[in-house]
Amino acid sequence: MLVLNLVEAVTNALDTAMANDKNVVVYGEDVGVEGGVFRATKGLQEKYGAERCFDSILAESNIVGAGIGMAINGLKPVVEIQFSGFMFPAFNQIVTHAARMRNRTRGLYTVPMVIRMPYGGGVRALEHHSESLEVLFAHTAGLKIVVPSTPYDAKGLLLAAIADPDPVIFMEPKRIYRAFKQEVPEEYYTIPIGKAKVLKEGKNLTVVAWGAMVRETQKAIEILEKEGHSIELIDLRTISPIDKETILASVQKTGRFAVVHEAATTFGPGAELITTVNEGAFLYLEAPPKRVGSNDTIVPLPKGEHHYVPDTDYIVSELRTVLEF
Amino acid sequence: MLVLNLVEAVTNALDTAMANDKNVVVYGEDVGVEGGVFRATKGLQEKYGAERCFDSILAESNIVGAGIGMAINGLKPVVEIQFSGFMFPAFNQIVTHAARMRNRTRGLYTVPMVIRMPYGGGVRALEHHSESLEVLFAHTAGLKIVVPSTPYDAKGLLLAAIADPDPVIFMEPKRIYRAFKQEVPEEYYTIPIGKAKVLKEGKNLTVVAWGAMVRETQKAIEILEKEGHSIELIDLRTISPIDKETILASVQKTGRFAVVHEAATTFGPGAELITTVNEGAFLYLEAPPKRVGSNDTIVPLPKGEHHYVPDTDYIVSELRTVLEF
Amino acid sequence: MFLENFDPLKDEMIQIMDKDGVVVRPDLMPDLTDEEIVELYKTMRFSRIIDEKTLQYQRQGRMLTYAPNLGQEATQVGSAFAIRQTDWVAPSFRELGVWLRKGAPLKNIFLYWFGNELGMKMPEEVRILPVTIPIASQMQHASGLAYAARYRGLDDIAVAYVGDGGTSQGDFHEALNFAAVQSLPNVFIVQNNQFAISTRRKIQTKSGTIAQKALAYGIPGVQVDGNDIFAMYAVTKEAADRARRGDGPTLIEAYTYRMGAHTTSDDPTVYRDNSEVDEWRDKDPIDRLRKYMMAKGIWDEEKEEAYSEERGRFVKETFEDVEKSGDTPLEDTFDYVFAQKTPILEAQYQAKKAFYAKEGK
Amino acid sequence: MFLENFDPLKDEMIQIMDKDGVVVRPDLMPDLTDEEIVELYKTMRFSRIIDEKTLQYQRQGRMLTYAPNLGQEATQVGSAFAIRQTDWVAPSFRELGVWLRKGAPLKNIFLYWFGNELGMKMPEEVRILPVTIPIASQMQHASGLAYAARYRGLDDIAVAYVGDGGTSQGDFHEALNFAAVQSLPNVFIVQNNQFAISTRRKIQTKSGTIAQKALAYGIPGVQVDGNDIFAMYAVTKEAADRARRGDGPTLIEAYTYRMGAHTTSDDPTVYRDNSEVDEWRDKDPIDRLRKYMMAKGIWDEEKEEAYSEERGRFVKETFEDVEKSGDTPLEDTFDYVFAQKTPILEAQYQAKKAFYAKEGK
Ligand SMILES: Cc1ncc(C[n+]2csc(CCOP(=O)(O)OP(=O)(O)O)c2C)c(N)n1
Ligand SMILES: Cc1ncc(C[n+]2csc(CCOP(=O)(O)OP(=O)(O)O)c2C)c(N)n1
Ligand SMILES: [Mg+2]
Ligand SMILES: [Mg+2]
Repeated sequence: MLVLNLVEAVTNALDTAMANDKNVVVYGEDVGVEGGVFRATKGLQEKYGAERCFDSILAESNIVGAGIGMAINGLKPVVEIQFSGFMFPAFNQIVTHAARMRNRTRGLYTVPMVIRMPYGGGVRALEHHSESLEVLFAHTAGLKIVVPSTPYDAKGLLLAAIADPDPVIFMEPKRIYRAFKQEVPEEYYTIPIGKAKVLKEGKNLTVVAWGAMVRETQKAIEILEKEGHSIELIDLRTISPIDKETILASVQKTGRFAVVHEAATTFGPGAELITTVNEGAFLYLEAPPKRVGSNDTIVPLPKGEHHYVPDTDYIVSELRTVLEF
Repeated sequence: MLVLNLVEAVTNALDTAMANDKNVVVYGEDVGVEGGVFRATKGLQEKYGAERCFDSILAESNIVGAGIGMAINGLKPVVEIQFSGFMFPAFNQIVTHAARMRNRTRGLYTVPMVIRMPYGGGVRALEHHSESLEVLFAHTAGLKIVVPSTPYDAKGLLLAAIADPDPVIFMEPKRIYRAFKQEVPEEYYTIPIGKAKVLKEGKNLTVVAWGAMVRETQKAIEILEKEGHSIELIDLRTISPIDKETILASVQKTGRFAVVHEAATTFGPGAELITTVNEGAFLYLEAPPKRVGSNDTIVPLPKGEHHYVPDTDYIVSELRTVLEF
Repeated sequence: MFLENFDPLKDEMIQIMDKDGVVVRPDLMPDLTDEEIVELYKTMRFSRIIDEKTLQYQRQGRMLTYAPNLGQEATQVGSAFAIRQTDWVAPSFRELGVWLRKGAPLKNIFLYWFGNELGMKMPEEVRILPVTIPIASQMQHASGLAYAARYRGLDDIAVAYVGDGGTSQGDFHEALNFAAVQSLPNVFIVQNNQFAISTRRKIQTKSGTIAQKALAYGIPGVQVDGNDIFAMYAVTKEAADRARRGDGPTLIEAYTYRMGAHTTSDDPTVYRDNSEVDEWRDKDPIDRLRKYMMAKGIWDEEKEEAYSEERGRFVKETFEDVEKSGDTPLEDTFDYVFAQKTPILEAQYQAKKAFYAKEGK
Repeated sequence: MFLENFDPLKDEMIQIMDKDGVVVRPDLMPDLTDEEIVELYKTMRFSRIIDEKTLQYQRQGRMLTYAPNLGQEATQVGSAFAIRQTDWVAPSFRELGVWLRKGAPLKNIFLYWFGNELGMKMPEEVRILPVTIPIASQMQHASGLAYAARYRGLDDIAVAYVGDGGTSQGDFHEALNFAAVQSLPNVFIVQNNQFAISTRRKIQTKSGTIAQKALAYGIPGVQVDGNDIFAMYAVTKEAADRARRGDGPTLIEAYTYRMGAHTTSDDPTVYRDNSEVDEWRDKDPIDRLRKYMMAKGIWDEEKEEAYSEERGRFVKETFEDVEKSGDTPLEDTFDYVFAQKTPILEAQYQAKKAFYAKEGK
């Protein structure tokens, strides 16, 4: 067993994948010589050479667009977008090509590619370094969106993403890149994409969260459980496709639902989860379902960021309104 | 009074705006000499000269990006993206700049610009000509999203968009560009952004639709009302910000809710509306709210498109499940 | 040969055969057998027949929007002849000649323009990416195809086609730059047909030639008479050899003209005079090669007629076949979103199926 | 003068003053008074002092991420001196020298890097767009600013700054192309500081010079010694005059070096040797001008010390002032999304406010 933090688990997963399959190539801005601005690709160029791990040009549309060509021609590109806020120049390639090549050719050409990107706030970063853009991908047919919340999950989910025959957006909660360490198996393993994980059982309320919000929500739940509530926590792990089964089974048991996310609230991921619950467990609901998200403002610079992202206290306060309804 | 179809009303609105304000400039691909592929800018170059109405280079990021600079420096650019499916190369400029300039400079620089784009299916078009992408904009702070469903609304809403001090995405349902004519005042008038319109009152069900789906839904409602149901129809007109007040007042009266849209279902606009209803009228709901959207598939080419977009029969069938719940 | 000596800043253009079918630069004339020349001709002719008949079907309301490549046959067929079967092509949407040369069944091509995704499920050996609608985005794929080919130790190259309009997109710039930095086995061919829909080339860029854009990337750029199939063949061949040798990408500007409308939805009389079209008709790439072949005695009116007749029949039969192909089945719209339908897609599919069953659809 | 005779393909570089402060091209020496030269110097020196002190504050944990412009002072100050107060600038994020010259209050600059949007609410007359984080996207804005200036009958021009890394982005390409087609009053300045974070210029593009990229757009391109403030001033001045005259845009490659880390989050020892940095230290733009001024007798050690001391104090006071500025008020995060808060924003604002009140926050 290794003991790794989340970003180290990402590196380890990449290393494992590259060792297993010569066709895995890794690139992106500063990914080669430097090993990435977060050091997620540290050591890979030294170990596997500059053909398999290299510095791209500073052009996200090329990073993804070239990867599409590579994937069609037999490689497994695992590319890094330096921060998710810089995926916009690549959005055309992602949506109009990566997501569609299989359908467009009725399966002749496919794009088994992974697009990694650190996302989310709470690290006092410059503008555009803190976005949570899962909805923009999740509303697009042909993409899977995966978000790990622990080192163990990061490795298993990333290896599953690399093994997946279709493009996967792998969003890494950079706020917890180095927040804690965990035992991570040295060997290859995967965690299935499309399956949520019940982190904690409970009776009165189902809460769904992912990424860095899992820890924040855990803290909130601890506080609320001290008051006597019993709360079930689900780590969504895959944003798209949503694991409706796990969520609905839980809500049918607890009768109450909330979702906590970093993304902006309106037209956000919470709306989809609430609608899912409406569609599959409406008659079980004992209280209006609740979304706890960030404001519909522009992500503030560091001096205002605390107003934006839900923190433990705010989550407590919001969940309480559902519990006490 | 003029009698115009929807695309003629757009042209007339542009003409009116250009006549009123010398700082309004209109450009985009083929917008000048040809008057646009849909002829939405027909005659404007002749009338106002090539400085005020011109052919852009074939580069959407430049169309929007240059427009941002123009807007900051005193002009009112009203640009055309040839089809909404081609807005992706411009998405970076729209999201990271147009939507943020005011906030980033605390009001020093602003981007009063309108980005027009024909959208939606049903015209047997090539790939990428039929997308309905309202959610991608609506989830972005700093943008307003407007969709007319009639010639009268097209003129009034477009003039309101041009008068708006912030960037407005103006999505034109090209399927009904020439579907019908309507009386349209010759003079300047605006229809407020952010206000939905109750098209038809009703007692048992509230349905929200916009763009080309309004007509489809009207037909469905006619069929259902012959069966004795009484249905209230709201034309949303502005996708963001949503007019919650009008919707909630209606649902509180009818007790049932459905939304009909062309966009893909999951993480789609319907989810937001259902969540809005959950948040503001949960206890009034007598049936689970319903979203009627397109499949979560890639927009099919013409030979399969009828499987994708909701048609009258499908809307009838879906609304009936809510009415009969 | 061309590439090393060519200075794109001099506004020169490589031409081997003039508009009357006379070889004016015998020194550059490629080494083609008579059979190969006839094959070049036939492919162009076939392409022209398809375009003409499809436009006719479209006017009859039997076809959806169609983008003819009238006038650009030499650009396409000449360049496609210069690459190998295993080489990749990243096309735009107006490369009928390339598809034909690479062995795409006409049925597939018709199916595509008929609005059926099955069309782009080409036989594997065709090795052309599907028709690309978002302008210039395919350029990036070409760079990746080339990277992968080299990485896998294959000596395949990747050719991308783009229009003069497409050179304005950021993707054009990024792909050339990446290919140059990585010295990738790519050939980038700009079909400069003078228009992007209604927008003239002069409005698209101020550079004297499009070929000179290569200088921005430190790679060779060459302007070729795109209506001269020998020149297109010879230059592409050299660029392809160069790429295959590992010497990196080349930018080829094929100077040609879009004789027809942009697509069948377009009315070019709004933005150009017929006199201009007539001028270019004089430089027609097919007439030119026919004159050459006739002069050389390897083609005659009889062969022309027989070939046209036979191909015409084939096109007609193929089209009628495609007309019977019917709508896309519901399941097909769901089955290729992912390798495996997700539960949500499965549920939506079942719901739609049930709805159809209920409605008797 | 420079622009017409300069051939960017020859890998030449315009230098007026060498690294020892000796004017080697008196024929090109711009017409600057002693006072102006001292002003140039002071602005560079001020910029250096700010960088050095800010790095110190950052190490002390008193500052967030900061991007110093150490070594690039001449590029920035020289070019900014050559334009008018009413001219526009579309900056990247490393243009401290430009901000200072255009009159941006240091307090605003600090506020910005301190994580407060108020910083970018500059006095109106500064006419610099806010710091741009998405690389090269500002190039497009510059073209629009220029279009509007001309349209409105003003003779203001718009200058965009971008890095060598930024030249790889599609936006770079599109902006130059559009400006060239429209013959806009633009000057595009590439600060080629040899790195994009850790990525070397040679990996970014294979073109011999960045200046030669201008040929792709049919506009002049010129490579300048970016550490020679006279050369930067003179070339920018000519490009600005040219733009103002209506003769269109120019691309200037300022050849310089990023002496410091990319930002305070970066550790350059991972990807470059100190010896390389030392080599460039020898070409320091500030030392160079000081040597010139000392030789000319318009500057001395005493003045140097007095100025440094005074500016140092000012920086310290300003920073301490900013340190006290506190957090962004809740309402500010809502008040500038739109001209008027939407009902949804109003509701969210009220809810958060109520939450803070409840929690006693
Ligand atoms: C990104 C994008 N923007 C706009 C369009 C609409 N469009 C289709 S073809 C075309 C013109 C293309 O011109 P060019 O590249 O010269 O190719 P040609 O049509 O001449 O073959 C345009 C603007 C598109 N397909 N993609
Ligand atoms: C679109 C985008 N991608 C990535 C980044 C992350 N990033 C910030 S600075 C930088 C390097 C910029 O290099 P260059 O343009 O040479 O400017 P310099 O830092 O040298 O001043 C990168 C990759 C970004 N800000 N924007
Ligand atoms: Mg063209
Ligand atoms: Mg740099």
